[in-house]
Amino acid sequence: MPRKTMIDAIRDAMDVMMGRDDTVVVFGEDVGYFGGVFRATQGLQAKYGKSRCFDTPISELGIVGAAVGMAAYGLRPCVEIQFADYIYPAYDQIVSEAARLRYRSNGQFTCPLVVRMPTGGGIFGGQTHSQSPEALFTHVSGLKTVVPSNPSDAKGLLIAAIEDPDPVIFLEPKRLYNGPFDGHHERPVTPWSKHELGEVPDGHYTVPLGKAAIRRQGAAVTVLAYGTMVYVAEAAAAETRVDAEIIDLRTLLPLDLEAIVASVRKTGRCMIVHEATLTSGFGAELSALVQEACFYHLEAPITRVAGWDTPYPHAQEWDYFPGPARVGRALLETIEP
Amino acid sequence: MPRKTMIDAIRDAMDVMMGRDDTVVVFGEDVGYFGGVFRATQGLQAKYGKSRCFDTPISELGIVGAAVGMAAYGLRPCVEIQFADYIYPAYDQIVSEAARLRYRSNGQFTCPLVVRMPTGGGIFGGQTHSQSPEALFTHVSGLKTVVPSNPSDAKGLLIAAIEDPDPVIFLEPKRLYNGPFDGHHERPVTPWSKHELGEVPDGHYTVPLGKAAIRRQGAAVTVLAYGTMVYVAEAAAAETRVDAEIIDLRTLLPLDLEAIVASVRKTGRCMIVHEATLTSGFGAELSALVQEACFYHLEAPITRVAGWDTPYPHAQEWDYFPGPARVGRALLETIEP
Amino acid sequence: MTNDAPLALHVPEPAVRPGGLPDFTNVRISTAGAVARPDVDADPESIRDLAYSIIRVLDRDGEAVGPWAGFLSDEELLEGLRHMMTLRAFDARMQMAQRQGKTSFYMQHMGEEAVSCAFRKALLPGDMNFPTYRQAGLLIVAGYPLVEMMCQIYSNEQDPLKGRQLPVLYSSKEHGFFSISGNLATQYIQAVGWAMASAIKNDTKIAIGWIGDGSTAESDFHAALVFASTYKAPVVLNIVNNQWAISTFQGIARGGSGTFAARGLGFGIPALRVDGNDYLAVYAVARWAVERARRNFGPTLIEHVTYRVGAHSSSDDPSAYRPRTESDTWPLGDPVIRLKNHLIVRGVWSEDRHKQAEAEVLDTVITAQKEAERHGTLHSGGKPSVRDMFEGVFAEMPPHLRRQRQQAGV
Amino acid sequence: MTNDAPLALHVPEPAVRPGGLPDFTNVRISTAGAVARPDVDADPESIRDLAYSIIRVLDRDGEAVGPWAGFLSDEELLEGLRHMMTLRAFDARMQMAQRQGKTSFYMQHMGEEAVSCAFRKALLPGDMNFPTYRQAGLLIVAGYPLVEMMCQIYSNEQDPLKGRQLPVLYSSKEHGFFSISGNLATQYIQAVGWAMASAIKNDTKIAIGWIGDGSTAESDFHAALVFASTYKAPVVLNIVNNQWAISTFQGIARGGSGTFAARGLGFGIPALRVDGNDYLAVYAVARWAVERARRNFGPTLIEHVTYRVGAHSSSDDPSAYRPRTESDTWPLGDPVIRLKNHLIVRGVWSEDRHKQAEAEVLDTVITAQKEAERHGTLHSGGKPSVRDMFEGVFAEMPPHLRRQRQQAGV
Ligand SMILES: Cc1ncc(C[n+]2csc(CCOP(=O)(O)OP(=O)(O)O)c2C)c(N)n1
Ligand SMILES: Cc1ncc(C[n+]2csc(CCOP(=O)(O)OP(=O)(O)O)c2C)c(N)n1
Ligand SMILES: [Mg+2]
Ligand SMILES: [Mg+2]
Repeated sequence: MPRKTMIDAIRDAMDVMMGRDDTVVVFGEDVGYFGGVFRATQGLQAKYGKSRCFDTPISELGIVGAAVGMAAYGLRPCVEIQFADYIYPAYDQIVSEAARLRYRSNGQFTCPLVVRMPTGGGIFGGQTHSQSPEALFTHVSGLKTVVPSNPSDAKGLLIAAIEDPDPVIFLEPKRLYNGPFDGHHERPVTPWSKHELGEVPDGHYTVPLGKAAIRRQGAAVTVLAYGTMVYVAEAAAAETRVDAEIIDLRTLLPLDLEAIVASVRKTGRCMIVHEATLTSGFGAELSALVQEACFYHLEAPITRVAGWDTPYPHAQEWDYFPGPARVGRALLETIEP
Repeated sequence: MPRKTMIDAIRDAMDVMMGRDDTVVVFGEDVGYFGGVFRATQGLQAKYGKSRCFDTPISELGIVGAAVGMAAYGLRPCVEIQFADYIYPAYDQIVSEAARLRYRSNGQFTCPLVVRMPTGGGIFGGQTHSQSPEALFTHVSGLKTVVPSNPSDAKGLLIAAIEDPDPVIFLEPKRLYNGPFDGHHERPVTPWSKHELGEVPDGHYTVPLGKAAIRRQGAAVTVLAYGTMVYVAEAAAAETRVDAEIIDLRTLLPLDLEAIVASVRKTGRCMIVHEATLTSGFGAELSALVQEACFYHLEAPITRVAGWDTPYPHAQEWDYFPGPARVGRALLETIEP
Repeated sequence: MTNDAPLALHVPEPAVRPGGLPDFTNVRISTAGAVARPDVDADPESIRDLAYSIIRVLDRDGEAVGPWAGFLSDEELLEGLRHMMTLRAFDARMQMAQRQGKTSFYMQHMGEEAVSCAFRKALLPGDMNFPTYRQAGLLIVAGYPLVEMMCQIYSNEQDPLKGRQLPVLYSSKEHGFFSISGNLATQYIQAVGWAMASAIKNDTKIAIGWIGDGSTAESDFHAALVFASTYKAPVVLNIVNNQWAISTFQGIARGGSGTFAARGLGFGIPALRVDGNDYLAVYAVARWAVERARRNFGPTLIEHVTYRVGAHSSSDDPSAYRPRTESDTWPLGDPVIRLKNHLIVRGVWSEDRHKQAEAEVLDTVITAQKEAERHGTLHSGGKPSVRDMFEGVFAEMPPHLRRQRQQAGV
Repeated sequence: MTNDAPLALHVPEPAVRPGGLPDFTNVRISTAGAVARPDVDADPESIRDLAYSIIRVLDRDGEAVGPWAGFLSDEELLEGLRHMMTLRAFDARMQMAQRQGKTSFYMQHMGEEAVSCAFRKALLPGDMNFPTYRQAGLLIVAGYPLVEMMCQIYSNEQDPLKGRQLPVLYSSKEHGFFSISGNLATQYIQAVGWAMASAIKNDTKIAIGWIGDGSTAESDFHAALVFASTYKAPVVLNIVNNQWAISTFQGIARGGSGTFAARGLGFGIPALRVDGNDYLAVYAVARWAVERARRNFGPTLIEHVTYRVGAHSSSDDPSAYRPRTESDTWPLGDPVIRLKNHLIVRGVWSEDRHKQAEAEVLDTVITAQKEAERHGTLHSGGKPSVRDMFEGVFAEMPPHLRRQRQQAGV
């Protein structure tokens, strides 16, 4: 099977869908002629024309607001926000409009919209090119939130998101675009061409929203992770030799609670990792849910490892990022509190 | 001591601070001549002049953005957002600007700003006059978030917020403006004039940010609540005769974790109530924290009672609102799971 | 440049406040018939004066004059009159129903009936309005049943929106009426997006955006103008300047510019001001802008100059912030009376027939109200189900919502 | 009106793309000296043509001509030339340092040096700029030490911002330079708020907002214009139109309006366009607008017409989206060369002295660079502490952050 980078897989998903369904349109800042600052839309304008793939003014509100109108008309817009850090100007259109349109109109108008955005740090992008705002979407009723961790999933999840009848927030861990970065920033990252999850089937396929994947079977502790943290957890497990069961959530909402609960009931322990700041991060919801569902199976406190409650700093990037050493320490503590 | 409604207490706080400190300015939609749709700023323009209290264009972004600039200049703006449901257009200015200004300028510029907004449902306000968005602020590093539950606290907390050197989100449960509403919507609410927490000292005093209050001592279970839910919890405890210890958090961030942990270690059980939607609500963070700090003291799962994960409906308001019956049932379950 | 005189903040104020005498002498009003009617593909720069004048058709004597006159037959005008009368009667009854506790909230149109009623006549089936809460005329003219409107207001068992929305936040796709948002202005950019979609699909439908004077300050207004200007979207962008935004007079949102229409000039969007209380003028201007959009010449911005005679909503009492008699002195008069007089002048209507029509219209509205109330009102009778509260958040209910619905026992 | 011809989406395109021949013939440029200089309290309506012309002082022969000439002495101009040369040399060295891996990121000013350097000269101590990332000239002219700028870029142990900010997002309150945000446009409305505060306090200081052509599409731009217009805030609002927003040409943000300055007209804000590559013109226009603000006549919008000669940032390669030689054909020339030629024409400068000055300037920059690098570069040498990461989130560190700092072991 062909191996692709995550960017190529994401582009492939849009390409497949634009080819199959002429209601799919793609736009955003620098997305048209140039093909996006991460090149995710490269070639789409040339292939599908300027009406289907185009540059927009720098207005995230405008991008999402116009997309809501287009979705109400009957199109399936898949828009790009250049960095997740720049989604806030569009937050009202997402929360008050996209998320509630089906509900408030009793299904007369719907909003099949995908908002793609690169998320996470690790590229020395400082406070405004590093954020992981997923918890700001999972709190909003009416939104689905997806975070792929590899090219194969990214394509299948993005196709599922574009086909989904409701708005989907699609967060792309930019540090994974080129390879399964495990937090060892001092080492070069393995390219996707050397990783089996870099194998991306041609053509149309979906990875269903709401289904997690077990990345590593284990008996000692369940690790809940998504995006970049899946590989950091894998590295931490390998380095600490803890027999962790690592679950890649893939979709945060709807959540695959069944898979999580089954695993935690088996291992009796749970650790949650994410890159976003700790307080009110999505890890809090995971912790609460696991505790509610597995209280009598838990042998130790559920632990959370996350970004610190500070803005993402530039110089101290690797002190902020919850890397394998920090995750490994927490893993050991979860085993022996 | 004089008894005041919560609106009067809030107005009093602004009045006291405008009188003491001429850098305090107050503005927002309909806030100037008219005195605000809830009348919280009535009389302030007449007393302090149009430069200190004025109407603004309908632009929440503009209100907060201008306030950030004023705060950087050296003023202490205390602005009103007409309903918390309308804060999203200003979300970028709050998250990317107000919250990070001190940090990113290494203290050269600061943002002593208070953003007041009525929150919560119970007035048949439908989807856009009922929301409780506190978790969207507690996730943001650099913000403090306050939710008063009575006139006496409201005044003291608001003065503390205005004097605070950093941005404070001040959420006012609008259903409490007139009295300690306990969720029994079929009964008239007791006015604050008949409640001891309606006693509001004259002049300047503060209730420190970050300190919770124990509203009811109890041994059977700790209930964590804030805003309107404090009274709903009280009613539920009375009606179920569960000996609950009810903690009114007052400030969500910084959180009085010490008080919470002390109580849960004592009772061995914990229930969390809020009106906001459940998933990724602030209850998730509370549950995670309690579980982390009190794991070995917990005798039963921590429970959460919250608004459902739907938009706040109009007609089904009282089915949505976590009223005393629902809270009471959860209380009993927390005692005997 | 080293001027050390202290600066001072300028805060705009309306001409009068309660206690003062209403005064609209500062409102510059063009003579009926005086404003030219350009070609629909005119260069925006060449017609920039239209953003500063007021297009008017009906003169003081009730005659229709000038280049914007003559687009509607007597039959159409009589129908228009009935639409406005229906809206007014509907408002009166629903306002009263709210006072009687049959619903939680109401917003009326008093004085602004011509704007939505006349505009709607210029549209074709399939065109989509993105309205605010003060354009129910769009529904009435489109033939949406009064009973359904009322059921929405009552949040009863027949409420097409299942009790989920605040009263008057209607939605009817079939009638070209987009779901109203309680958040101001958000729908303005959506209208532009919808229009872009129509252009992308090489369709022939156009979109119509609606916004209040106060709400033009919101960000979505800017996004709408930027996108409409860049992509020449087939959209008509209406600003209903009814002089007030709750307690805030229009000068706070307008600031230093003479008019709201002027906002369009900075975007190269043709901008017209029209007498919003003149049914004929609103229709003529709507027709012009709709044709522009339909022929792919791009967007038009229209400022409808009118006056909010009633309170902002059932929660508001305007006597706290403006003179009680201000509405009486509003120089553009009342849209219903003006159209009535015109029809009388034309000899196709009379005071008697008007009275009779009033009675008929009231009767229709009351009949509808009775019918609606058979299905319940907010606090009594038939209700939407609690199950409905959990439906429709997503197309398919995800597991966590199913669990919650079970917990709720429904 | 029942035109059934299908609609089509209009997507603006630049005149040329890579492979094509650069072509600026569509750029209308006024003759130097041709645009009148109105009084600073002129009625905005009466000077609306200033939003469509270009104010220029230096003519082809290097002479300063017309009503906007004559505001700077030869000494001031010589100093101005040195400022621009310093900025250019600084850029070249830092761009190279980035390529050498001494920092993560850099953004240069090539071609736009006159805008910030000349503007800054019109300000007084205490005035506050709210800059974007392409106005480092404001700091250089204000005398902010090059070493400190470099320490910020290197995120080293002497970085005044403790390593927290991306390179070039400087902050220096003392030098009237507000903390740059990585989020576009947000600071524009803040500038208006700061100016309002100055007016509220009856101060004499003014604020200056800065924004790029592309960023005018953001919501904050609208909020700024609304608030500035309503409260007549003492603020100068600059738009730096350097023709590009990363890969997106200015026509996407500008849409159907002829110029960006035109945006101001809809708000009754005087709007001027100036040759941004003409040091004398920028200064003269800045002085006019600053005086207007200082004398409490309210805001001014200025569009600086210039060209981004370099890449958007160190992460960008413009050859992918515009002809490589486009910058050579930019009709407004190079700001440094134009000022140099003017000074030579005036007989106070020569090619030789210019060469010598170049060497001196480079020397100064290199000396500063050596000094800065003694304190470390991003990946080697002295660093800000990890403790610094936890400081300054709040004035006082709350318990949860203290716990986290302990967990981090610092
Ligand atoms: C985003 C947002 N901010 C504030 C409000 C509260 N609000 C409701 S109506 C209104 C006034 C609107 O005035 P205008 O746009 O002139 O419309 P009008 O009511 O006059 O028709 C305000 C401030 C809101 N609904 N949404
Ligand atoms: C809110 C936001 N959206 C997007 C970006 C990404 N971005 C950074 S610079 C830039 C282009 C800005 O162009 P312009 O305003 O013309 O300024 P210039 O770079 O030309 O000086 C973009 C899109 C951002 N930083 N912030
Ligand atoms: Mg209005
Ligand atoms: Mg630019």
